[in-house]
Amino acid sequence: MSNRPNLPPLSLHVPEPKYRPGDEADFSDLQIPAAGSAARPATDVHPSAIHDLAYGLVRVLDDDGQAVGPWDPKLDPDRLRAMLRAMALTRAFDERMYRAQRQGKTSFYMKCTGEEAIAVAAAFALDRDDMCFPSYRQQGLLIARDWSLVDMMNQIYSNKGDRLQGKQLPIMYSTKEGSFFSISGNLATQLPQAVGWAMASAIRGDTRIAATWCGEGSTAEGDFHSACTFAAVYRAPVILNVVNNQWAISSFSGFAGAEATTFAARGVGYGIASLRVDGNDALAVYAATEWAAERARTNQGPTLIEFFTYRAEGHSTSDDPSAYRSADEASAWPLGDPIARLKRHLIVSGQWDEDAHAAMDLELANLVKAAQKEAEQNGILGHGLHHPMSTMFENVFETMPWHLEEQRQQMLAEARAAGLETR
Amino acid sequence: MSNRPNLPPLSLHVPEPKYRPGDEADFSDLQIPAAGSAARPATDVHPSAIHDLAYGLVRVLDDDGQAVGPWDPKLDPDRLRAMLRAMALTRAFDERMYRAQRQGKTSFYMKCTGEEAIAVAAAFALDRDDMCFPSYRQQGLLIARDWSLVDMMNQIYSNKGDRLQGKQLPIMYSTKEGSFFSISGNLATQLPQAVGWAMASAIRGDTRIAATWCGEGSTAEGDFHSACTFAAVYRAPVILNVVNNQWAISSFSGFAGAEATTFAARGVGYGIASLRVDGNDALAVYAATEWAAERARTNQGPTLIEFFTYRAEGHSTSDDPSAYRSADEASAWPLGDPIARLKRHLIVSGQWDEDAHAAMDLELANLVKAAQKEAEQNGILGHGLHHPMSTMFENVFETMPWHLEEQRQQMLAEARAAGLETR
Amino acid sequence: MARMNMIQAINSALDVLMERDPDIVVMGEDVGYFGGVFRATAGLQKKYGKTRVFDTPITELGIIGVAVGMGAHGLRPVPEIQFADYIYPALDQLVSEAARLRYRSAGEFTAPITVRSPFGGGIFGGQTHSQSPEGIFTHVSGLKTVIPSTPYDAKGLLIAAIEDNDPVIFFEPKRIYNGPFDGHYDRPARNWSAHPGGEVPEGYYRIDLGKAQIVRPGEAVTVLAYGTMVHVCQGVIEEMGLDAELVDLRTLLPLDIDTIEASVKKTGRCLIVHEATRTSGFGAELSALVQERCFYHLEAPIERVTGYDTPYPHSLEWAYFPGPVRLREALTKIMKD
Amino acid sequence: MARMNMIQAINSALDVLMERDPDIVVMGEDVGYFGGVFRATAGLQKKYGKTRVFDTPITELGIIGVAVGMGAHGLRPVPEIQFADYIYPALDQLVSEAARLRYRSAGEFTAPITVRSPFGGGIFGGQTHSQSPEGIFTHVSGLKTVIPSTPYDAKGLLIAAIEDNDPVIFFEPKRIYNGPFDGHYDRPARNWSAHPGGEVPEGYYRIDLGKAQIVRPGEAVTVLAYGTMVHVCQGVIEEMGLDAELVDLRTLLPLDIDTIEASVKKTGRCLIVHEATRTSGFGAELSALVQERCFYHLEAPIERVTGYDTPYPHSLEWAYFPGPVRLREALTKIMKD
Ligand SMILES: Cc1ncc(C[n+]2csc(CCOP(=O)(O)OP(=O)(O)O)c2C)c(N)n1
Ligand SMILES: Cc1ncc(C[n+]2csc(CCOP(=O)(O)OP(=O)(O)O)c2C)c(N)n1
Ligand SMILES: [Mg+2]
Ligand SMILES: [Mg+2]
Repeated sequence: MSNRPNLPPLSLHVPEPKYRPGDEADFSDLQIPAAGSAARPATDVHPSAIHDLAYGLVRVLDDDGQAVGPWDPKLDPDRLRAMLRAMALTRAFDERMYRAQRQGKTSFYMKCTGEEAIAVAAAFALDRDDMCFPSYRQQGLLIARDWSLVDMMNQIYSNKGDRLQGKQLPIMYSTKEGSFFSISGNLATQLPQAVGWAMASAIRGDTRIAATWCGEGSTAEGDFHSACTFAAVYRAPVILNVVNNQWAISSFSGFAGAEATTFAARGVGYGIASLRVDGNDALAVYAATEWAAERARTNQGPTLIEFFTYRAEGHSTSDDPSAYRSADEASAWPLGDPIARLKRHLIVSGQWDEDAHAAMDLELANLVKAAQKEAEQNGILGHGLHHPMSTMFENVFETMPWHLEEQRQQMLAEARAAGLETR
Repeated sequence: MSNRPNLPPLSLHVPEPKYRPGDEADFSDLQIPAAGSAARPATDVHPSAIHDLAYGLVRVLDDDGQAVGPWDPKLDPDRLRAMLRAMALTRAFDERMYRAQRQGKTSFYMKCTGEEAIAVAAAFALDRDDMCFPSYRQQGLLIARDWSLVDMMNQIYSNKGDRLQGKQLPIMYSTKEGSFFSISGNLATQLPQAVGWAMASAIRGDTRIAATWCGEGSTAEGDFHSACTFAAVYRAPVILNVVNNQWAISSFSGFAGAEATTFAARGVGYGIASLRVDGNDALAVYAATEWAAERARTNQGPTLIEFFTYRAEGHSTSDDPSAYRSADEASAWPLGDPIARLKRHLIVSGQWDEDAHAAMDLELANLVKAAQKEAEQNGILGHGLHHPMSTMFENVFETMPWHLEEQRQQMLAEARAAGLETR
Repeated sequence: MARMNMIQAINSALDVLMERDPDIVVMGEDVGYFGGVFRATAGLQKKYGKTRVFDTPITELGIIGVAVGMGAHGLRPVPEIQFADYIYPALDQLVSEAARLRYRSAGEFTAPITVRSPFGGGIFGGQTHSQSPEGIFTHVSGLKTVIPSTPYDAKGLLIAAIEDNDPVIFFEPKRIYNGPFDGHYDRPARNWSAHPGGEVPEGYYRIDLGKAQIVRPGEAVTVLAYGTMVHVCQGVIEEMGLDAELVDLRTLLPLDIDTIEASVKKTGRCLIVHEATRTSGFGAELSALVQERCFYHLEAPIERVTGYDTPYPHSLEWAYFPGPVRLREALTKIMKD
Repeated sequence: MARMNMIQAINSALDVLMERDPDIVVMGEDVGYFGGVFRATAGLQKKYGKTRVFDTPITELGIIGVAVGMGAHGLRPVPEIQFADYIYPALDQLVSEAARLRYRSAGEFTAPITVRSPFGGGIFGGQTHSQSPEGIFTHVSGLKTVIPSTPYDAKGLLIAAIEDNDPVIFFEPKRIYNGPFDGHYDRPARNWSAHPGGEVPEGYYRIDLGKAQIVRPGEAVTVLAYGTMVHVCQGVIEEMGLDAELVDLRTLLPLDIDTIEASVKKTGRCLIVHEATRTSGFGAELSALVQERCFYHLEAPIERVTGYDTPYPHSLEWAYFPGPVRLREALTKIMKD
């Protein structure tokens, strides 16, 4: 220690969120640029020319539900209604599966409430065979791609219909056919993988691009940095999405660096084209993704997109957000709800009405309920309807080496000794 | 693979340096801002107000050897001569130790030729007890702090005078007394450590700050990213120095991302105050370090500085740069030699002359030679004058557990069996 | 004497030491305001302030790297890695830095840090919330590895670990945070209130690192275990009515070889138990050591009961877990051999 | 048949396979234009182009992470980690991702990558250019670990490793890149030209993973070794005139247990040798396995000869290295017991 009388002692800054339990949340001082105010550069723009987009906010839907400004993707009403439906279905699915977990039918669940636009609109803007490397909060990608709800539920229940043989934690989906990479429990590992996949696409002269997602908290991992570095160096055809939903379990975004700058600014640091986008505005999400995809497809390189949004519910079923944040933050969040906003847009443009919406919600609830019923016929977690026990030893390697075969025999003998069914 | 006829195949960009062996190097298209042209903001400036400094180049010494512009630190001639001397001594030390390695007196050596200003001028701008977390190319810090050359050489020779007991590779110095952290063979690991040290200084209300250095190639490691993240989040009193000497062994800076932006820009991505500085200009190095140190000491937080320089010689004694880069790059490098430039400045300002310089060079050569002689009395590598063999088991832990004690006995028995001296 | 579960005991250890030593800091993902996803650091930020107990960015390598630097300044950091499964990103900072700093500086710089991390399975955490990576750390020269099996031990060992001037990996068996677990997952869960290990002094005490504990003495066979598996072993030994000597290692490195050697030389038989995957797990080292030192006393092959060499499967968790049946089979075999 | 040193054999393996399979890519720090700091990839970029052989940013985690993604697309990446000592930053991508991808996707996604990395000491590389971390990888379910001891094996095994659809860690004993090394560091270095293992076919051949090689048959004692230590063992056995059976494991995982078991059952004695630190090294697993399977055939304790449990010291490298004297002492003891 060296305390010089002429120097003041140093002191440590430790970030603190504005509101804690009991506080009244007030976001009125949040700087929110008007919808339509951000410029839309050509997709072959040099990243150095658009630094401002990393500090602004690309928005299309204004407070009146109108689509305004250069980023309006001008989608036809059928596409808009399909997007709305996929978002509503995602929410209905979440509600139901959350409840299933609470009923003890599985061990774990994670909702994406309030963030549906981020995955769903991106899936609409990407091609069906563009490869997604998601985190655990982009179930909307699968739903937007019309993936089977029963298949997803089978995974959640780890039942005998689960293509992943009950090997993975619920919601860690994986489907090659759906161009949806196996979700990892380890944060941010998918980022360099997505870049590698995109590089491979370029090496092999393919036309498919890659997209990846992580939370703002996860950007602190080394994987994020190596992904950005590789993406910038080889100009990989990849879209790097940062979902800034303000919270990482109990830690607010300040612990990932949000007090100092935006997450889109991270991309600027690598010379990557970077956008900051209203994540609760499905049209902005679509437009930004479309723009980034065109860059990637035309060998202009990677784009980093920060989606500014809010995690409206708990981190997962293991979490209780009332212990660390103000209860009314979610409702006070000034960017609104993505489903409500797209619904409003469709209504004000005369393409939708309250009755149609209510009917849709009912239909989707029934759809999910029917899927659940079907999935539960394959079993729920911990009730015996799992894959045969010896599948535990499969897929460690392509072929089973002797030591796993020995262990498999041991396990079977043990199960017999315990009087268990081993199938 | 999906080849859509309407889309061109993707292609991978792989960086390639401008010049390879046999090429004539020409840097005339390198954008070099004029000395004195960069503004010097107040040290309490908000990082967001000075993005331009991350893309320009802070320079003080102009082509005529004059110190110009707002960054001129206006040092008195004694300080300038002391700096010049430390730089020249660093070079003389390097020459001699390089030769010693070539003569088989040790296993390995690394020069910092052309980069002397970066360590030496920084040491002058920091306080003697500010903590340095260097890479392997900042021997100039120790020399500028008047550290014993014999002590350094003992380490290089792994001889019985080596305070590190021959445990470390040559040049991996360590001295707490010199406020110089143990150098690691693993790149970039010192960066988060420096941030942690600085945070500790702030937590404990100390007044000492930390500084750390890594090469531009090493910025790709995850450690760099976590260092920047922690530094930004807690506004740690630390200076993060990136020595961009254009090469990382055989890989040019493009593989670390230099084609897309500057390394100073990395700092911008975190909201860290960032400067890009002429690393061959001792006055600019001094001024930038002084500025950053003042920020740190006044709780304004971290600064990232890119020092733009050139690695004039091989990466290490294990390297032959003629195999991968143009032989005349070093001489064609437009920012000149740091010693020659400071010398010129002193001469044009009437504080120095060629004779004094020649006399100094001779004196320093003799100083180094005498130190070498003294150090070699303690032994050179592989000639028996090492620490007692049982020191191998010391300092694994604070106290030696039974298994190491057993192994120590085994080793001693073995040595006796082989007829070796075990002292 | 108070009654505590293991979380409370750990919390109490931190509290007692932080009160004594202003240089102890606690850091990690969600450990600050919230008090940790398992609540092990609850209340500490409020009591000791934000600069001594704080949340961190989500970068395990950063957490450990920063802790190493803090240690060099003179702090005594106690970083938490939220789950042991997430310790790998920090491996370089642990292996190449924390573990090597004392050596490479010949004692000038040290890394007096204690890395707390919940480990092990049995909570339906799937493959990324269930791992037992202790074997890796015991292979790293310069690291100590400690694993408690009761609240009492957890507090005493954690205090000793934090006071130790070398880096310590402190793995907390999360399955027994709330109560001892004998492996019968289908029976009602027990809590610590009825277990002697749940009696924990409020104040300061330490259990020296490197000392095993004989949980129950016996003559027929030596059983070596640690963490959750101590309780599973104890349950099976009692069910079988076996005169087994159960040794709780408590510290894996440095190991209490004297206790182990004396026990096996007495019983002539040895069973080694851990939840971690088998191949190159710490059981291998134990087996090698026992064999090297007790060869002429062995009446039967040393056996290992472990997790299988697969990732921890979600739905088949209990088929994976080395539970009572697997243990009983092994003990039966070892007594017949 | 050509004469090659181990570098040339590795280069030839890459060349032969890249010629056959356009999906093989080689990447790593300095492997491109320059051809690698040990020259193992020399000439490949020129021949196969910059998009198949390229330098990378200096981030080992990035290199492996990117390789995993490339594998998912259908490439077969062969990343190089410049020194095994620098593999730790990549550990999470290796353990949690490459090794687990097949399992967690139930076979849908795989990581057919081969990580080449020079390892081991004996070149005065100090503690960060000398390590032997193979033990860690053998503890990770889903990884294979391969270590050749001759140019012939290096080429045949590397081809098999690259063709394997699972992730393989391929450690190259850099001390024997240029010639076999019997541990007598004070004698003139030999090169591969006089060694039968230096005869290497120019074209394609493979040595299946999981098969050990009996380097010399014998009846008195079984010696298990791999990499550099095979040559050190061979030298000592010959010097001692011992009728030892020397088994070169070649693949550590999956292990050729049949060859090992048959040998020890025949000889009744077993010595295990590696350069890695002792505690929880792969030797521990070997010892445990042999003891479990050959207990009733053992006439003496299984012994381990290894590096000490310290970092690799720079100046005392040869006191650390498990050389001829240490081996001779162990073999003498084992034959007396
Ligand atoms: C490597 C790693 N470290 C820690 C965790 C534990 N963990 C799971 S989710 C989470 C928070 C992530 O926050 P963020 O990235 O913002 O994503 P969000 O949940 O908000 O979508 C943490 C710390 C983990 N899964 N992996
Ligand atoms: C983690 C790690 N990876 C790789 C290496 C091997 N290595 C040593 S120096 C070096 C190049 C570093 O280049 P740069 O950071 O630009 O520093 P410079 O040598 O130019 O000063 C490499 C790849 C290492 N020492 N540590
Ligand atoms: Mg978040
Ligand atoms: Mg460099």
